[in-house]
Amino acid sequence: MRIADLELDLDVFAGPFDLLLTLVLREEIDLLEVDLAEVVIAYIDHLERRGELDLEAATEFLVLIAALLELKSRLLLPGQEVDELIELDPGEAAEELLARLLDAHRYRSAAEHLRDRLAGQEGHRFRSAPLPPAIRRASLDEAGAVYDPARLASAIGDLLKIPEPVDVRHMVGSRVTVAERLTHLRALLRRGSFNFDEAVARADRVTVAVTLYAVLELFKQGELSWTQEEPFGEITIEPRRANGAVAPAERLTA
Amino acid sequence: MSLGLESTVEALLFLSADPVEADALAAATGAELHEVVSALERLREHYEFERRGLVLRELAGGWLLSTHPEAEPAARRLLARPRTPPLTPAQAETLAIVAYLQPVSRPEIARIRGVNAESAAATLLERGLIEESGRSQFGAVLYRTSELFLRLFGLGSLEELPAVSEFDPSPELEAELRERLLQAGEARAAG
Amino acid sequence: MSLGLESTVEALLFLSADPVEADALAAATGAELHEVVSALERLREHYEFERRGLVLRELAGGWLLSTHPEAEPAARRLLARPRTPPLTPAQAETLAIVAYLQPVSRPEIARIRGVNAESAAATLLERGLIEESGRSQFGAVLYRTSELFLRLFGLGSLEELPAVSEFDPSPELEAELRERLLQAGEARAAG
Repeated sequence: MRIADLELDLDVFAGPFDLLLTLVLREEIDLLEVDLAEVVIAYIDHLERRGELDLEAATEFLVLIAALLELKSRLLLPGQEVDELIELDPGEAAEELLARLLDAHRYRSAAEHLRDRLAGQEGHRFRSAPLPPAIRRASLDEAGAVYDPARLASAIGDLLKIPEPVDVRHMVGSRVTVAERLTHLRALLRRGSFNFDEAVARADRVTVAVTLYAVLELFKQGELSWTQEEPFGEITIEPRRANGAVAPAERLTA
Repeated sequence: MSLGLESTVEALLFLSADPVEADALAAATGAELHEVVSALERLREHYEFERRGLVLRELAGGWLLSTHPEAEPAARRLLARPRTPPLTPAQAETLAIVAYLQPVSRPEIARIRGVNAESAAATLLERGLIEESGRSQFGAVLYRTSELFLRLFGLGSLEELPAVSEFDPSPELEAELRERLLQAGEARAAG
Repeated sequence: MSLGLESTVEALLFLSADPVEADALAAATGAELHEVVSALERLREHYEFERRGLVLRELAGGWLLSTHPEAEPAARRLLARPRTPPLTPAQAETLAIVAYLQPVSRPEIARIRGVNAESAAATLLERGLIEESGRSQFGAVLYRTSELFLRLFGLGSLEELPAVSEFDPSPELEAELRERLLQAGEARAAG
């Protein structure tokens, strides 16, 4: 199958992958609204259904999705002029995608050449053996001072520098999973209502964010509801039944 | 009668693990450079015309002895290990990018390939085909190909690699990609 | 015409750093033992009568190629001079760690540098600047600097290594040098 024909069913778009690309490039769909992870998942599902990997198509897909991710992250990057933020010249973006594909093809052919070349050298082996002792022995007498010891001290000095701490916690895969937080929230819900701060007591920022996401998920599934009196105020969470009514047990504790 | 220049050069090359430049051979033997060059030529011809088990080759900027490829099956049986395991497609792609763009950082390689280059680069490093060459302005380690790369791929220098433009996709392929990327979707968008 | 037995044996001996038994050569080439023995004899005579730079010798239970003794002075001029190309940043870092912390294991070097130390350490070993010095309690090979290291850096002994304090950006820290290097390395790896 050609990547172009990959059928997608996303929140903002349903149709083949190439149409999505075109619409993004023509700015008829906002790249910021496209959940690229869903595209990847659709592709993986497709691979699983087919049960075999078409290397050519896979490479093309990876190059395109990586380029889209990069375009999108460029759009998301803070600190740039607002004009620049919304401006994605469709022509340029299209040329960039094409250039990526051409580059990927170019280096794949070059790789093919290298592999052939290596295979052609098969059989030319080189000798690797220590020098005879008679020749090795002479070397100490021939050795003069050619290196500067200060180089070593400065290298150690560089290694002793503790780099400025860079906060990259948001880039590390989170150690806490949504599933974990769902279990945690459901356990709390069984005991009645609680407030959000209790649910994330002593947790780090990533955990707080994932917990909030889990709250939204449970809300969507109708397992809880919440109230917040004022912005940045306390969030009180209470259990709901599947039909949307607050569970009786809840009223008692609340 | 003392050992001739051709035989002395043969002995020196036998002992050297790395390619040796003709200049260095001249300095070691006390002979003139042109004498060394013609001794090397005689040695190369001797191996070739007499069908000896050795081959004299100019690789990675110097002269180096290797075995005749026809001895390979016997060598494999004796040494019980392949000369160089073949490269996986990911390793070959990574190596090609390093060879043509050196010095190049891992993020750049990943950008071109569309996927992480971590494990391929680690294997190439471990096999000595690429090596570190300083750091980029952002602190990423830069890579270049090694002397071993030239040697194993039978290259005298990097200049012997075909120009990268030779691997440019054909105009037909480029048109097809463009079509696939842009026009096909346009047609659907219109239709 | 394929490569003759004599030449195949020549190639096999070229690849072997240690003496090879005739039996092993027979097994590798698929020839009969007596054929191998006479090929060895022809090879020995070829080197001798043609005054080649190589000599075939029978040693403790095996056959070994070595160089003609008359080539030794030239070999010493070519190879006895230590190879001292400028140190790459990776090599300088690795060598500094070994020099100041010795003995030190490769995993420790990698932890301090924040990247794999494999190829830099291999080059330093090969050039004789560092050498193995036993094993750590966890079985990792330990390194120390060599006598050649002292000569090439013009040092009488390790005590003459420059004090780190001059280059130390954090002299106020009380911890031992090793501890501080490891801490900084971990901070780098985390960053």
